[in-house]
Amino acid sequence: MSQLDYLAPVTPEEAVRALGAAGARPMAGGTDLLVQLRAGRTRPDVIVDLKRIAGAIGVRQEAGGFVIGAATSGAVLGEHEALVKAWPGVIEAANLIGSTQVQGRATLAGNLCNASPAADSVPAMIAARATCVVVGPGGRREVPVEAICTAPGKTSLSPGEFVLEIKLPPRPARASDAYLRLIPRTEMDIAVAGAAVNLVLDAQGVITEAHVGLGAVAPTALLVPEAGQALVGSKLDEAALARLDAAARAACRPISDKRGTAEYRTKIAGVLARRAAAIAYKRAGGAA
Amino acid sequence: MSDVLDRPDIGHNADDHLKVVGTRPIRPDGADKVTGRAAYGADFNMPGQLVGKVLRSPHAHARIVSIDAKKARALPGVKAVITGADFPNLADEFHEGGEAASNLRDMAMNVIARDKALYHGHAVAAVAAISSAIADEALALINVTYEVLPHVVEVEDAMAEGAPLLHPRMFTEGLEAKPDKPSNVAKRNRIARGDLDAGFAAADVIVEGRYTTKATHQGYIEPHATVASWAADGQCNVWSSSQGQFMVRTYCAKVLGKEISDIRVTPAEIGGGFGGKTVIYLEPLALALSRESGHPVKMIMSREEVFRATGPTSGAVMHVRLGAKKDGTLTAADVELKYQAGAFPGSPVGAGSMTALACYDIPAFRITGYDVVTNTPKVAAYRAPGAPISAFAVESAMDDLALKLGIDPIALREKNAVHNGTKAAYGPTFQNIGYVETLQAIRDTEHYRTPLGPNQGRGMAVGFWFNVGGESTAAVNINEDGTAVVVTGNPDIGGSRASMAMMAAETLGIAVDKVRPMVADTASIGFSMLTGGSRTTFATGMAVVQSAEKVIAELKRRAALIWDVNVDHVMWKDGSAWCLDPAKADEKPLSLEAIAGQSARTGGPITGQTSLNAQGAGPGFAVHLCDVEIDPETGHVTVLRYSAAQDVGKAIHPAYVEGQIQGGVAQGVGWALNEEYIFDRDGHMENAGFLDYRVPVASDLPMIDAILVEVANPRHPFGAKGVGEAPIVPPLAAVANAVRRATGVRMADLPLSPPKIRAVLDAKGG
Amino acid sequence: MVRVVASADLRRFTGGLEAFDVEADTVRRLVKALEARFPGLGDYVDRRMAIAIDGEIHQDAWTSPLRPDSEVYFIPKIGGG
Amino acid sequence: MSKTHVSTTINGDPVEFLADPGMTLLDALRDELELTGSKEGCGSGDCGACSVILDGRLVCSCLVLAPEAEGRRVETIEGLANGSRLHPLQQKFLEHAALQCGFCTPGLLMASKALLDANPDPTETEVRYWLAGNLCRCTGYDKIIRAVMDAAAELRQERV
Repeated sequence: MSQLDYLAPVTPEEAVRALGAAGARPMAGGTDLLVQLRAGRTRPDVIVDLKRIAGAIGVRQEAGGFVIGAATSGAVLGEHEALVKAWPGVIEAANLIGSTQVQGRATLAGNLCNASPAADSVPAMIAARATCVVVGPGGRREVPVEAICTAPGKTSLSPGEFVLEIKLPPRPARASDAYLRLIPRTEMDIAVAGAAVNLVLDAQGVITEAHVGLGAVAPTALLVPEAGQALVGSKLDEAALARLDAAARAACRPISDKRGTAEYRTKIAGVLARRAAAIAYKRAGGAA
Repeated sequence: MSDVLDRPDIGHNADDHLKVVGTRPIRPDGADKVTGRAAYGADFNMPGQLVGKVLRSPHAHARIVSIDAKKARALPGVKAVITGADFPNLADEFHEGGEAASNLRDMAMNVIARDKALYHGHAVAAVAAISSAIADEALALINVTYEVLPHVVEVEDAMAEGAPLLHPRMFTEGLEAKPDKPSNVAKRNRIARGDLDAGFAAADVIVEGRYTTKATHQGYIEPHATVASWAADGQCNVWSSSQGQFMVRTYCAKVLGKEISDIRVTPAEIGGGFGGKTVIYLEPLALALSRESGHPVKMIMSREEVFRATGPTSGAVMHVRLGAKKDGTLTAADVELKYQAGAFPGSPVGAGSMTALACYDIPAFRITGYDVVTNTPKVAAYRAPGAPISAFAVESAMDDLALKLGIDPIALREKNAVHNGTKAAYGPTFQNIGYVETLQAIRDTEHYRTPLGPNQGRGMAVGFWFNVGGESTAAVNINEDGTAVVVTGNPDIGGSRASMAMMAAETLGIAVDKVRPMVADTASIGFSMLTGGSRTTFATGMAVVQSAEKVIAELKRRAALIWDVNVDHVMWKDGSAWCLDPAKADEKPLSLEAIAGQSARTGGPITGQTSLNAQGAGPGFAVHLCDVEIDPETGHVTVLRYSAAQDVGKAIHPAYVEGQIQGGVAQGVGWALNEEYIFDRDGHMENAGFLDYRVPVASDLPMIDAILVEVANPRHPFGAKGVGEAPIVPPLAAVANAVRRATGVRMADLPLSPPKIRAVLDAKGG
Repeated sequence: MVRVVASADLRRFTGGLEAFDVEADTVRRLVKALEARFPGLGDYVDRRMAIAIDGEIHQDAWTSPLRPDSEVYFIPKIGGG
Repeated sequence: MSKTHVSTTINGDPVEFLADPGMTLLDALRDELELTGSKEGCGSGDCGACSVILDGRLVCSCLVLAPEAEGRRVETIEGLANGSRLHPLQQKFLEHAALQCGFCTPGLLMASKALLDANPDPTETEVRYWLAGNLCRCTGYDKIIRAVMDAAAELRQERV
């Protein structure tokens, strides 16, 4: 019988110590961990609840960007007006995770560290060029979001390390983002494919910077520089969209499984990238 | 006793007189259900109870070589471990619960495997322990040695030459010549009439198709749960959530080799069944664990267990060929149905066959059905068992015929519709049916005339279900203050307490809130068949009305005694006795309350009980209309609008009748679009949870317009027909036909999930 | 005489005969008469089949009356969800 | 495996109980506190039958560890009515026949309450998406949506 223990540290240092124990697992919202626990897919000895760490729940504005505590739920994010205005794509992605009930618990950090290839918020964070503040026995480091997941269910975090904060960079004028996913129902499903597009426009509506993240089309969420590049210099005309579609599809390395075939996922990644780009462009003030 | 059957003035077409029936009162069990007080299967506990858990086969097909439970038994806190060896071996005994005749021997072996595990999830052993954690640990300590056998999941693979055999001594029934080799085909049935070749030869057009559906689950939100106690004297008490406490009692007695009088079953509130709780899974295991441990045992299935080990309905492969004249008149139909039965015989292919052409008057047809065992969970009844599957095939073909002939799909159905006096394809002659009226109701909707936008399509389909009657008992007891208690033996799944109270109130002539309905345990009311087949409002309702009529006869006798007049001079009207004796013209009417208050002096308590075997349930016809919009780039289907008309005879409580229709539509839409059992190469279900077994959520559906057509059933006191089954029959085809019209492509393989639709659109475009 | 129509499944008992007349005024007497004329048939329909009398389905209904001109048809028993 | 002592507030009342560290809030409510109105339909957050409100947020109690409730406020179906007076949502569910088997009803009521607390005037679409995490297999949702919209209207009226 596993001797499961529950700890709720109140400082990052305490959390690091607690996570140093063998078989310790951090818990943010718990919406993935508790399902795995019940299904017997994970058998931790200690659950380290991050929610009581000071600052773990909440959003603060810092150096023109946003710092999001690891245990901040999607519902809290969705209520933060400045954050929603600056990063509507990241927040809509976060708010697509599960039901209203799950929104009351699920976090960006948890969604990331669960390391599902289909995590909705991860492509959006990648496209947003978000970073993670990782703390652990070796101290504190800041890494790009796309450096966390290495394979389905696997992360680059060392034993004892956890994500304390997620940082979204400062936002210039005429910039916005969008995230779209395809699911068979209208809610409650895991993405068959997902695409996030983050754009910066100049005063004429020409795209000067573009980042594209794709989900559920590879072992980890992808940053697709070629897809972003396909848009830069354009006003999102048909030709640019076609290039984006092709570049997105070219980056896909999906599997076929119960949720969709590799062929379908690839096609849909292109479709969603195009549609997300159109939404982001409009949000950034570009003429549709 | 015919003298007491004194029916008050509540004639069949006397709607004007009805004060209660046809209204929408708040259900009598409502307050408990909105405050969390209603006790469902898992909400009951007994002192000293243990936790029971099941060890399930990790293989789709395997011989059980040995089971070593020594370590599990030795674990502190473990009180019992049982295997198939702890149950008697039963001989074949057919229990005709319905079209899917169950062999009690098969049922016993489905409850717990004996020499072979026949599907992934098949119960192999069970433990009782003092905690859930210890029970889990004990399961892990049971060492089962399996000899893994080749398995087969798909119906046509199971029929193929050389397929792994589930039951080596099973020979196909129903063939002209007795087969010389065993087979996975348990039975072939055939319904035929007329000269098929001549019928097709006379046709101007022929449409043909191959259609497939996947296994789908009833998807009730409440997992199976039970508490069972086997006392030292052998007396057993079972508390469980099921569609019939008497069914549970009968089957537990058989599986355990007990006398029925030793078992008392108390029905919990049931959190949905849809046919899936018409059989037993946990109850005999809990009883055996209680017998072995000497403690009460509580067992609750996880959602995963519900998917892996309880009845879905069949997946199927079907062929349909229809011939028609240019004007749309059908000349011939050839229908072949192959249904997955799961691990034991008993797919609903018989009902699928009988309903397949029930809406059509065709001079020549042949319907051939195959009941095929596969290494998947044994199917259980699911709402109009078998009918939605065959209707999907036939109604898809009918839509193709309408398109090919350029005929309006409703007009095509009307042209070939069955009427009163038509000999149904399944044999009998229809009487008092409301099919054409139901077609007209849909044609008359604003929905049918509303123009569609781009990428949208409108589909229609029809459906049929027999409805049944059967054995029911009901008692009406008058309280000393003139209020009444109605006692029945049928669990209330969808509001039947309300309809029972309403029918009693209407008959007695009192307000419905003066009637308290209750569902009794097996020791407190006479036998009643389970709640299913849309029989309860019809059959149990008939027993309630007859009991109320007996009460009225008694009330009249009491009034006659009070007035000292001949009982022939007493009339019952509006809840009171009226004195008709001209010599006593001054006597004021005596209310039920007044008579009840005198009951001690006039002969004691006033009660009426009726046990009957109701015959003459009127069949139900449903006509559905569905609009969808396709996203051509993703293949995603949105159901925009849905109208469902049905002949319900007479709606006792119209809101719950509408609710039955709306719920059936939702289940059918889920079946059409996203629900399916997905098996991996090892025969394991890959999507055994509500995340990937995708039942419709609130945002997936529009409002569902339920249209009640009332063509009275003269065999029921108020004209009611069963309503619960028919509404799940048309939606599969209605959705598929809408998709066909939106895309221009016939999709014949359910579910119509986005990847399939996109692939079809790509193939069409390319 | 009651007109009995045998479905394809039952013709193995009747030697292929599809329709025939039987003297009976209740289902119970019909079952007995069928068994007497085609051994096995009465027992089979009694256990396994429902009886449609003039279009109305009766199950386990020995007492159901038959009129002299009734049409009788056997179908598998119906259950439901 | 020592049990954790948990002090929390449930439906306004202070409550203490002992929990195994891996025990969910749902199990604690049902098994330790005999509040069986919250139901388990899946145990994985996919059906919503166990919905409760935790510190003002709608959550699945099967996805909350019991020790997490320490110092928090939990609202369950048992506290929705005001004494013997039903909450307008409960009353409208009854009037609209928005339940059949009733098993999903406690969760749907708690989810609906959280919705109307946050948004007193939701559109049909907003109600449908908010309630997408509450599966109902009996009703096809039609009457549930109508009941929630009607209750919202009544609550708005009461506030005026």
